[in-house]
Amino acid sequence: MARKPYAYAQLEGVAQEMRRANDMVFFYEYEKPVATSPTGEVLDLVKEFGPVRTSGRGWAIDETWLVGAAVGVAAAGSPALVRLPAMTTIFAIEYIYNQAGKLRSMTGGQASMPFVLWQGGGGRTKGSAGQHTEVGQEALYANLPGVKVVVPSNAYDAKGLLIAALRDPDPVVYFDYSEVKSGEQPDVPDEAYEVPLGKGVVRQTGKDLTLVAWAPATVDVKRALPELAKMGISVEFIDPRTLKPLDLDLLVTSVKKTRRLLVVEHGHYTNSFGSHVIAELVQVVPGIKARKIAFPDVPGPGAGGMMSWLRPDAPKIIDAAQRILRA
Amino acid sequence: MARKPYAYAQLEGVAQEMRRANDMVFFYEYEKPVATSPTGEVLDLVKEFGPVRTSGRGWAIDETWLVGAAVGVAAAGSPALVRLPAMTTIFAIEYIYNQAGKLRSMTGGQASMPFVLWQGGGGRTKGSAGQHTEVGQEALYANLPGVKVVVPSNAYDAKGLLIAALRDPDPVVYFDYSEVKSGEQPDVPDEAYEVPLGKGVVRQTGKDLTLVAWAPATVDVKRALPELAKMGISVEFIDPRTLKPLDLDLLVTSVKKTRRLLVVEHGHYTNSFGSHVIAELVQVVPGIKARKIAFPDVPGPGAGGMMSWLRPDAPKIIDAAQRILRA
Amino acid sequence: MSTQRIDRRTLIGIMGSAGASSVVFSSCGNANAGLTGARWEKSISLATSGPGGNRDWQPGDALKFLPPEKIPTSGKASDILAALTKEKLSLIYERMNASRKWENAMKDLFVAGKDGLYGSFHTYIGEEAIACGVMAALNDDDYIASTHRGHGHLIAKGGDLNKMAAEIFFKETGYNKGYGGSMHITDMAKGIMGMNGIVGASFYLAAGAAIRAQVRGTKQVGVAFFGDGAAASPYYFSAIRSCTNHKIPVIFVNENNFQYMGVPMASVVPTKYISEYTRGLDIPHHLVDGNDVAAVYAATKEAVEWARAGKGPSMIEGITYRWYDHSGFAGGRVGADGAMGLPYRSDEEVRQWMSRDPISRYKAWLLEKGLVTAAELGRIEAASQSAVDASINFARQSKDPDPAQGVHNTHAGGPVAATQFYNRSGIGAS
Amino acid sequence: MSTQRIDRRTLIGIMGSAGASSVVFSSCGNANAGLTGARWEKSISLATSGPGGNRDWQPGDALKFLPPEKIPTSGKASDILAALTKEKLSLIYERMNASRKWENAMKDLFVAGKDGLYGSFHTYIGEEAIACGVMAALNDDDYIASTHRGHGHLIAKGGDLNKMAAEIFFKETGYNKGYGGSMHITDMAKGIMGMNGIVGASFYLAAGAAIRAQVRGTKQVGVAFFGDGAAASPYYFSAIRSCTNHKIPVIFVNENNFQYMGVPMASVVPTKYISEYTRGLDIPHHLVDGNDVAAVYAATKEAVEWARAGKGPSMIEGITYRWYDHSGFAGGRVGADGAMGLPYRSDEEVRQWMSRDPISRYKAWLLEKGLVTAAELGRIEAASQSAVDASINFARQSKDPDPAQGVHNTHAGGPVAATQFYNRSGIGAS
Ligand SMILES: Cc1ncc(C[n+]2csc(CCOP(=O)(O)OP(=O)(O)O)c2C)c(N)n1
Ligand SMILES: Cc1ncc(C[n+]2csc(CCOP(=O)(O)OP(=O)(O)O)c2C)c(N)n1
Ligand SMILES: [Mg+2]
Ligand SMILES: [Mg+2]
Repeated sequence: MARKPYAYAQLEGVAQEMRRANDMVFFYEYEKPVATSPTGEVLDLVKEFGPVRTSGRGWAIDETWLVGAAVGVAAAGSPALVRLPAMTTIFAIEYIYNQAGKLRSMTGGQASMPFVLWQGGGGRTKGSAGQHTEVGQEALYANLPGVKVVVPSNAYDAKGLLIAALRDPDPVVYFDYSEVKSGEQPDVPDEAYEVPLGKGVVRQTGKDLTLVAWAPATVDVKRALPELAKMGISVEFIDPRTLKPLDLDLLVTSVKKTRRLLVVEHGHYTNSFGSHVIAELVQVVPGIKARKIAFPDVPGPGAGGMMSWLRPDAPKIIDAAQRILRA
Repeated sequence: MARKPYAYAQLEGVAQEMRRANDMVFFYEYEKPVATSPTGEVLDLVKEFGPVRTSGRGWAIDETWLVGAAVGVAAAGSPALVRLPAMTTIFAIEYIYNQAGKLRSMTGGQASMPFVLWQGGGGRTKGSAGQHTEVGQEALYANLPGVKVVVPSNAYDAKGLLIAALRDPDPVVYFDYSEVKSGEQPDVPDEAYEVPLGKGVVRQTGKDLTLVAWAPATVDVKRALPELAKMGISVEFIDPRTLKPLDLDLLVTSVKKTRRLLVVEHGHYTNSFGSHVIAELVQVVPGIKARKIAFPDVPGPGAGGMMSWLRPDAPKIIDAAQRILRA
Repeated sequence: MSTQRIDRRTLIGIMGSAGASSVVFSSCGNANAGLTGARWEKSISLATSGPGGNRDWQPGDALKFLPPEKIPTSGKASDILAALTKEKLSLIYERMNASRKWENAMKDLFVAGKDGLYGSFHTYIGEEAIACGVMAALNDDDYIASTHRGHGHLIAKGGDLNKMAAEIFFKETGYNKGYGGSMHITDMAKGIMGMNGIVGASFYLAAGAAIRAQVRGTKQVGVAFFGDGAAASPYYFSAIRSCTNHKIPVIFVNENNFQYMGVPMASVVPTKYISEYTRGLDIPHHLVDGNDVAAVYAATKEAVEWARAGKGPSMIEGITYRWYDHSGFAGGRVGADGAMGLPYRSDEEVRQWMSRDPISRYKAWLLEKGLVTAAELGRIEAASQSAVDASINFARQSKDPDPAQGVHNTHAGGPVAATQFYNRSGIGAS
Repeated sequence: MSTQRIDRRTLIGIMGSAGASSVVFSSCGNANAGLTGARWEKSISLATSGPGGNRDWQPGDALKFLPPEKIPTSGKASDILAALTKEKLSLIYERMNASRKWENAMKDLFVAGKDGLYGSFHTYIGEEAIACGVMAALNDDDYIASTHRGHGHLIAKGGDLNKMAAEIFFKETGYNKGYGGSMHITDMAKGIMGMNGIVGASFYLAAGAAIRAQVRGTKQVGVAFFGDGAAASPYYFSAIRSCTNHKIPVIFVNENNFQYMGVPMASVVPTKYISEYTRGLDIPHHLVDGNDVAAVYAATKEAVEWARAGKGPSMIEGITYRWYDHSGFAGGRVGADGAMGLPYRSDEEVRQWMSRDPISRYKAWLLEKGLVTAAELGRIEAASQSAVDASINFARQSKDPDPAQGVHNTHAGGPVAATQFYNRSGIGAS
């Protein structure tokens, strides 16, 4: 158990699974799987597993191929992981929709699909604009039948969910947002472990308000929580970690207690996954007050001033929490 | 004003716009734009507008090209319509996401995007299975910034929304589900007219329950309504027609009256657009009872028995309405 | 090198008179080899008048691409096929027959309309030489990824007729337990990665399976079948380029039947042949008479050896023709062959192509070469018919799947929630 | 025809000594023309040792593809360029200089760090001959679709340095009002459809604009720029195949700089050159020295004539090199040229390529041919520098956009809801 860099924790998990399943492949475009631990150990997956099981120097800029070939490997029976860079392209979604998610059903259960898409996510950061700032594609993938979606927000979950996803016989889309990688991180065990798919976690208990956020929005929520505590607002903060299947029981228990729900997210407002969280909860626990604040339905602009104004950040979360209590 | 076949009504609208805008293009894969009115008039768009503005005999099976080229036409300044067959492929979504929806914003307003994707939709019908039975992709497109989504459910709206979409300078995805084309249809004016984007319609007024459905689910709702009336349940049935931008005012007015909301849809349950409808309404009108019944998170199976059991059809709607009133 | 510009008919005439192999074009090796066939004794430079690029294509034009009436009984391809054992040659004949008779039987059932069959059905009839020629060159554990028009691929690889028929009837005993129907029949245990409803899906599935073989060092190959229409899929060039770069053992088998749905290949393909798309890639290309099982077999055998030797992919284009409409049976009749009266092609064209029936041609070749006797072939035909009849009985007598299975088999771990109902566990419990 | 197998250096040597055009390869016409250059007097069959397919590529190997130190002053390309007016030749020089100096100035600002600049910045420095050669052959109303590395394309097509600089500063006076930044600069009024953050986006944008020109009968052409890496985009083959089939007037200009990010082109491209991907399509292919503005101009001129004549697309591949890192300025210094110490290439390689600077080569050519005097060139250089300096002042003095503009300019009709706030109109009013 040690403090280790986020990237190292992730690759450690991948390496452990590749050792366990010696037919597992790991494809990527150009982000070579190399990381160094604080004690100087170098994890070099190309060196350890060779260019056939990895992508060696990198593969061509063709996300449809990378994903499609990995889906083919998985359909033939071996675990396949593919990492796409954080360019928020969705070239791959057609194949995941129409093949990865459906093959088991269409074949009457014959096809297994131990496939994981490790999707780098954009971030609501200044300077990149448009295509490079996208967050919230989990809303798209979660709607696809047969597809599971996980959204780790710290190094411990990042390793454990990656391992759980790799061991799962169904296709899993694993979102990897860079904003969650800095800041304080929990300890990460050296050995392989699973953070079970479909299990959320209560990050802070409270009784006035259930606050739900995942992936990059957790960064803003964490900034808001101390302020809210000072204001005497008792917040229960839940990170679902897996969006599909969603840990409804955990969420229901919380809102039954607090009767108030605030979802914060960086995805685009209309039909973002937060809408589904609200819809699920109000169906089970009618009468609660529920609200969502999210990035508007605009591509992220380049200028820093516009971007910070658009971000549902700590001050806006604090304001929303106060208002929902008053409402 | 005349009864005219659904397909004729649509092509009439397209032809009228192509006459108005003599630089408008209409691309398709193989469904040639030809239709006959009941009085025997033949509308043949290839003949009238020539193979350069249409696709002539048809274009190759390459949905990325069809959509991409049309987006290019629109970015350069001319209206462009592209019709994709009902195979529920989403090859095109990457370009719509990252180009059509974003170019105006990324260029600071320089790029216009008079682009319309006429997307044939699958249907929850027996015998096709998997990829050919998909419904509900509107959930995916609605989440994309800059993109509008319309879902006509009768011939009048089909023509009027198509014209409105073609006149709109923003990208619009127009869903064309075959299940809504049979059965009784309203009269369709001969002249060009718009059904304004963003305006829903109350199909039946009532006071006990607001029932929201669009596109194929309206077929089942229409079957259920007479039964519900017989049971003395007064249903207000709203067809939003446009999902993005959503006609929130119309919906709010209704649920403020009925305090009960039932959304019925053929899309896959998790994060279907119905979730967003519920989430929007409970935020504005807290305390209502809200429920959604939808096709489960499974690809449509081939066998007729399984398919009808999965379909949120009239008996299931009636049962749901009764229960929500009792709840 | 001087360039020959001849149309395909003349070309085949020349070949026939020269006793040539039916493999009309094959290029391999470095880019400078150009279009000459470096690998086949009798290969001929690519005819300039292939079907593509003729924007003025008219119904009937497919007549220009008719193969000769007989499979050549001499030449390299013929010799290679003739080198197989009698058992193997008989098996090829058996599967060609089973494929034809099974689809014919299904056609009759659909057209007669008494069994209440539903769903789409894309017949492979007329194209059997490609599936059977390819499969004869594969091992049982090699992978294939099929298309929407894939019954013939399945049967050629040893698919179970009973389970196939039951799947057409959407019965629980079907290959896909009634979930799939015609367009998705799959037999993972036999390396059949399934038919597929998305045009172009086969490329990556076959490539992935082939990569897995590289990882496991098994020497298996992957075969991706695809139509002339599917060559336009953005996945196609991507897959073949990547397989070339990484020497992935995949064979791309194009079934060029001149049309996708009612659209002539000529109007959507700018090159004369599909195989020209990838001519710049340094891999073997084989352009063959797709109604000649010897030509297909010989080309595939070479491609398989190439792949197993670690040299990467090959591309095979077979020119063929489908006797029926794109899907379903418009223009077809019970007990009669071929669909007539279709608007986008001439009946004469259909009839002429039917006279180049790959099965009759193979039969004539076997008899002429004296490899199998007429009596033995007759026994094979009868046995195939019985197996087909039995498969229909099996299908009829099987049970429909339980409707509630609808929420099963999407995930490995159990059913998903039955969200079509108001009442279901986990929701609305309050 | 006999095949010459020579590496590119030898080839260029031969060409130089033969006084050849810098256009080293051009093929056009029917498929059988193979790789011989049917259209250029001095064309030479494709060298077999292009950069692609060398899986054992090592840093430094790009030295093997160095062009000669001087642009040939004789030969077809040289003659074609020399036929331009002095004004036009001066304008090319002016824009090459403006492009270089403007990016150099931005580099210095980023590296110095005093202006608080942020965001990505992909320099075009070293590749200017391609943008300026292409643009010299276009009319003002032709369309171009650019890449992430497109400042040079904009400046070559007459982009406004002030608005460009202001956009780098994310000011409201910028081309994109601060929404876009470096990677999205666009000038629709000048036919510049914009830089783009998605690799491969240019193909369809240029094609769509060209289709629009066909519809309107304007004879405009569309140019799609793309890198060696972008040739792997599934959009690439799709676009060029479709343009070929429908004779759409697009010119596909590949800027082959041997690498995408840190990945050598050699390891991801199975062919020797990018232009081989589409060799099977019956369109003109021009493989040129991308640091030779004459070669690029001559090839583009031919391609433009071809397109305007209704014959469809052409493909141009220019071999070039970027002096800086993929994005940003690792290894770069204020006031010094080139990025040194990058892990994936050798400094020697960078230095040698810098010695083939396209601007100095063009200057030498102009002087040697006596087309423009040294004094005139000096005035142009000084004027370019002033314009660049002025653009930075303009940017510094401009205002930031109002943050609340964030919800504007996504739709034509007005802002979208500010959903990041709890309180907003239309929601939660109760
Ligand atoms: C991506 C995609 N686009 C369109 C379709 C509709 N479709 C089904 S089969 C077919 C024609 C395929 O033609 P070809 O590849 O030549 O095969 P053939 O039917 O001739 O055997 C089309 C367009 C589809 N299934 N998938
Ligand atoms: C579809 C897509 N995949 C990946 C990226 C990340 N990316 C940005 S630029 C680039 C390299 C492009 O290389 P090349 O086309 O050779 O152009 P160069 O940078 O060499 O000019 C990559 C991979 C992207 N922007 N878009
Ligand atoms: Mg075909
Ligand atoms: Mg490059």
